[in-house]
Amino acid sequence: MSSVLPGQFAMVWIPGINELPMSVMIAQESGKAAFTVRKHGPASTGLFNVKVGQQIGVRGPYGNSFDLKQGKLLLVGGGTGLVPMMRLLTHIKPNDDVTVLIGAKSKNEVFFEDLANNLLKNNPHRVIVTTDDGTYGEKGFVTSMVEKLVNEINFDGIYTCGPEIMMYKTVQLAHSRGLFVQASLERMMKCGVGICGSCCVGEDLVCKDGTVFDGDHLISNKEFGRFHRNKAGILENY
Amino acid sequence: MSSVLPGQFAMVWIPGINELPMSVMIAQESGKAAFTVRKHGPASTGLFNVKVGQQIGVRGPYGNSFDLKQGKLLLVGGGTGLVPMMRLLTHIKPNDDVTVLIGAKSKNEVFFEDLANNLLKNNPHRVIVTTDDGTYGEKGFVTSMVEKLVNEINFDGIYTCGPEIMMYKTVQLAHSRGLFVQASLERMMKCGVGICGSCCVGEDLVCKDGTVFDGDHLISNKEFGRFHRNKAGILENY
Amino acid sequence: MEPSLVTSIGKIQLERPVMLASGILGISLDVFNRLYRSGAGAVVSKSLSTEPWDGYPNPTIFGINGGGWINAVGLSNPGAPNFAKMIEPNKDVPIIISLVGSIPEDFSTMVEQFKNSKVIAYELNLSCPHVAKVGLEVGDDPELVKKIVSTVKNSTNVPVIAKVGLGTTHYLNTVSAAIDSGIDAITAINTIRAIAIDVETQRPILSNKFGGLSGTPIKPIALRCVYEISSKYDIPIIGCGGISTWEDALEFILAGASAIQIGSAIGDNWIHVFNDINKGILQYMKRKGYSKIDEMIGLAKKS
Amino acid sequence: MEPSLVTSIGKIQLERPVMLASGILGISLDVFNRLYRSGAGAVVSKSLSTEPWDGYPNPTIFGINGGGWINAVGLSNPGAPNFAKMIEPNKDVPIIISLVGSIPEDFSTMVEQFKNSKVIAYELNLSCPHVAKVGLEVGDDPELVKKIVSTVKNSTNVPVIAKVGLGTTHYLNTVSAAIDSGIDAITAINTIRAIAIDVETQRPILSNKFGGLSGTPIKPIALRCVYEISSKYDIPIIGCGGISTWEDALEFILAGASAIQIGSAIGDNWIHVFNDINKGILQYMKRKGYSKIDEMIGLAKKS
Ligand SMILES: Cc1cc2nc3c(=O)[nH]c(=O)nc-3n(C[C@H](O)[C@H](O)[C@H](O)COP(=O)(O)OP(=O)(O)OC[C@H]3O[C@@H](n4cnc5c(N)ncnc54)[C@H](O)[C@@H]3O)c2cc1C
Ligand SMILES: Cc1cc2nc3c(=O)[nH]c(=O)nc-3n(C[C@H](O)[C@H](O)[C@H](O)COP(=O)(O)OP(=O)(O)OC[C@H]3O[C@@H](n4cnc5c(N)ncnc54)[C@H](O)[C@@H]3O)c2cc1C
Ligand SMILES: Cc1cc2nc3c(=O)[nH]c(=O)nc-3n(C[C@H](O)[C@H](O)[C@H](O)COP(=O)(O)O)c2cc1C
Ligand SMILES: Cc1cc2nc3c(=O)[nH]c(=O)nc-3n(C[C@H](O)[C@H](O)[C@H](O)COP(=O)(O)O)c2cc1C
Ligand code: FES
Ligand code: FES
Repeated sequence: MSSVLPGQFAMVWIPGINELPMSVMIAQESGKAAFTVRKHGPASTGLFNVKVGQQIGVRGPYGNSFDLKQGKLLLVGGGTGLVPMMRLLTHIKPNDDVTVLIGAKSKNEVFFEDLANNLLKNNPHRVIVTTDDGTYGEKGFVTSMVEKLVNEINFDGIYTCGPEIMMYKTVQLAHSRGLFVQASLERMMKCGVGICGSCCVGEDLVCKDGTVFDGDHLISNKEFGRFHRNKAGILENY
Repeated sequence: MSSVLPGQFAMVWIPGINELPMSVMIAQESGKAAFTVRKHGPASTGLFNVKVGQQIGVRGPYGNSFDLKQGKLLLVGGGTGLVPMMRLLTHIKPNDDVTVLIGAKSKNEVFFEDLANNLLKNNPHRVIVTTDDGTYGEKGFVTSMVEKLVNEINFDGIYTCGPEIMMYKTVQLAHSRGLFVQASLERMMKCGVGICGSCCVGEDLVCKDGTVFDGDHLISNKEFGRFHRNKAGILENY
Repeated sequence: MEPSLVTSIGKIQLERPVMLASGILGISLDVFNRLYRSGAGAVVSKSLSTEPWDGYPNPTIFGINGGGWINAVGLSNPGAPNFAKMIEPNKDVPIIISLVGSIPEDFSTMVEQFKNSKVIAYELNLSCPHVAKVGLEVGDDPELVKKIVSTVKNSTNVPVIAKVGLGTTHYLNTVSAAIDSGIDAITAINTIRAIAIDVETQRPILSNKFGGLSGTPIKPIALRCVYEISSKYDIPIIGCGGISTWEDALEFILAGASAIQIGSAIGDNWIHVFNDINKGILQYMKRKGYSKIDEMIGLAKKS
Repeated sequence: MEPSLVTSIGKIQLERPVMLASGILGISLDVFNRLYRSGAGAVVSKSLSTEPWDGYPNPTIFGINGGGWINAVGLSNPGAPNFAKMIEPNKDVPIIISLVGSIPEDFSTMVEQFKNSKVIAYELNLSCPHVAKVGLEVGDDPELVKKIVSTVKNSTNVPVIAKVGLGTTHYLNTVSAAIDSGIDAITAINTIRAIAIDVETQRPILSNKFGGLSGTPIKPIALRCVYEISSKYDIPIIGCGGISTWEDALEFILAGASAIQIGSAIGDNWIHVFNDINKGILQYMKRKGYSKIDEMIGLAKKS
């Protein structure tokens, strides 16, 4: 798991509770991997409550990974979508000029800012945090900051992971300016390997064709940014 | 199949008829293999009657192979037991001094004499044929010739395949003189891979532990040279 | 002349004999289109119920080391009405709608809901091994099967297929009951009831404990069923279970199947499997001199 | 303290929980001795009939590409009298005699013939899927099973095991019939009816056409049966079917088996498989802190 590529995920089994798709987080110790879990519903809470020594099951890694360009890069992440962004940072080249945008609702939901700065310490870089309520960093939606940046800078590659609306706007902004952009999508996952179909977005299967898709491709996908499917497979609006 | 080792066998399926264990014969064309079949009961006759272009099934190779010594070698073969002996001849070293003993009942059952001479043309060698009825070569049982030879020559390795009584005597003669001897056994075979048990000789399974056994080992096997098992698994005398 | 892959399952005609099995990637019309483009002769929907079902919690699918899968998805599906609406725009794809239910009326209600959809056949799932009151619990009761099949046959002119599996009664009785009631074809087989236990945590892996075994492990059993059905009854058969290569597909055709379905192999080799199998069958036909699939159906029973 | 591998299957006590399954290398006492030395806790003989049987012509066994075997050996065996004579010298090996027949008297006659042999149990083969009038055709008839079990139980004090498999009726009815008639333990399962077809020659490969599937493919199904039996009945169970690693063995123990049998894995990994499994179980017990097999039996049902 320690050699997982950015964008790939694992299926994490919390015995007796559930099994969830999780991005694979970088770990301090080399040769190891980690997960970053956000306590949300019963399953993630179950994972959150796992005690040291208790066994969980991990299968994977599954899915494709980001196509990392060189030069001026922009990473846009929100929530646990920052996890693959952090892993991406471990793959950049020494001369890349990297901008990391971290979006959060509020101050207490901001994380990984220090980690990002640390991972980038040998690169020209800046880490910008936005909060919707302005309690930390720049005030406003992270996508307003994206708009501002793409108007100023001709990025060689833009990468995003996080809430779908954020990714949707980021892809639109980048794509309309002809910039290379990729997003890592999240959908309901059961098998993780292209059998069950629960992760479909239009004709794409996130677990198998993704999680990373090119902006070019996403722009023509009728479901991206608009719908996701629930456990029964019914389309729901975002 | 062309790289089969001497002593190994294949299971040959004659669709609609039977499947038989067969030693893998050398072929003129490199990269190919052949079978030499003796028309006997229904199955071998079925194989014999296979027409050019008709498909048969071959699985294997199975079993171990002869442990080929260097120096003065004696090969004792009878009937289709000569097949692994011919393959053995393709593995000898340039300086080996090789004696091939071919035993047959009668002149019309002698085969492979020319082939043996041909395979040995660059080695010091002799090919001796014996017939029980004296219609060709030396008159008498092949094992009398074995006795004569082991009394004269201190062979570095003796290899035998053919009728069990022939192998039994050859092993006894060689073993009692402290000579290294190996025999390739035949038994009723169904699976060829150590599942069904039909090929057992004492505690040994011919398909898996053999077909090749050391004389040392065989001498203490209560069934070798005495009994074989029929299709129902009942011990029968040779 | 290039051999033809066209095959007929009774009144159902397909351009190609390989179709998508029910429950595999089977909830979206866009995906159906994609699979059709990648070589599937038809696609079978996820089994639909009258109401949407969430299915079981994860883990719902477990990949066996060495081959095969065990799943207990729990028949999660958006429900027939939602699904019918979703496939309304369909023009091109030959879609077979799989239905699951407990009583005859469940099935006839759903058939009614698809009246205006382009559906080439219905497949009655009488064989899901891991959901109570539907699937095998229905298929194991030949009398109920008769009622369901008759009811559905009376509600539609579209061909109706019964999908059978190995349950607690003899599956051939289910086949026979379905035939007696006018079924148009049989799909054999569904997954086989199975379990997997994690030795570290000492518990069944799937949230439902029991699931259905699919993929390469069940191929020789599925093939046996096709051979048995075709030896005993004169009914078109769709072979399903562990098919992943063109040789597998041909084994089923030689055993008596008019067409085949692919499920788990997609998890193993992704959707290229459709075209790989189509190509393999075509090459075999050329080599052996066949011009139509029909010429090969059931040949292994002649020997 | 070193954990102990000793296990009890009801009244049958074994030094080690892994035994040889019936029909595998099972016709010679010398081989039994060898297998015992290489780690088997007991050996089960080939299923014996009242008379010697030649079995079917070859091909009788077919190895599946990717794992598993299909066999139709046809219960070839030297007959109970010959076999009884052969094992007379036995002193050391815990031998279980497997018996096959059509009527209760077949079984009681044979039991009589082993009166003077060192036999630790009889295993009634009620589940061979490829020979007419015996095996599954018997096991599928719970009334006949009752008669056979009662008859055998009346003829001997040695423990009697019933070996069940998946046939045309529900195997749990066979289990229940056997238990009602006083059976001491259940072995689950035998091979599963299957077929393999050669696409080149377009014919079934085995001379008997149908055979029984064994090896890794059937493990999840066999494990399910053990779990189902142990969940429903209070009877010692011997797990069998596709076991090839210590993890497999433990899955069966956790599902409720008191011991396990190994067949096909010997064809895959040779007879080292016994000791490999014994060692693996021991290490697991040490790591998890168990001292006896008994402590682990059925744990997976608690969750
Ligand atoms: C590729 C991928 C990577 C992810 N990486 C992370 C990560 O690194 N850290 C993290 O905390 N979370 C991650 N998630 C989200 C995570 O899988 C769960 O969705 C989230 O933890 C909420 O689960 P819950 O069951 O606790 O919430 P619930 O209250 O049970 O469900 C809330 C919502 O979570 C989503 N969800 C539930 N189950 C699944 C499922 N099996 N697959 C997908 N979505 C589901 C649904 O949208 C559901 O409506 C990732 C998801 C995907 C698809
Ligand atoms: C390792 C090995 C290598 C062999 N190599 C050759 C070879 O290169 N050429 C060749 O012609 N023959 C070879 N044989 C013998 C061959 O397998 C047949 O036994 C023989 O052809 C007679 O078969 P049949 O069925 O025609 O005769 P049948 O009249 O049917 O049987 C005669 C006798 O053949 C033996 N036999 C029959 N079936 C089998 C079987 N499945 N396994 C073993 N023995 C059997 C039995 O002793 C039987 O009593 C080999 C046998 C073995 C075990
Ligand atoms: C994840 C999964 C879900 C399935 N869902 C259904 C279903 O809804 N209805 C159905 O009839 N069969 C369902 N099946 C069974 C398949 O259609 C098929 O019969 C079975 O998997 C055997 O084929 P395979 O070995 O090619 O996968 C499902 C199988 C899998 C693996
Ligand atoms: C070649 C072969 C012969 C068998 N013969 C018998 C038999 O005589 N009696 C019996 O009860 N089971 C017989 N079996 C079934 C095995 O005992 C066992 O139940 C089955 O193979 C499943 O276990 P496995 O997967 O470990 O092989 C036979 C199996 C094989 C492969
Ligand atoms: S999660 Fe099953 S297909 Fe993607
Ligand atoms: S031929 Fe089956 S064990 Fe040797």
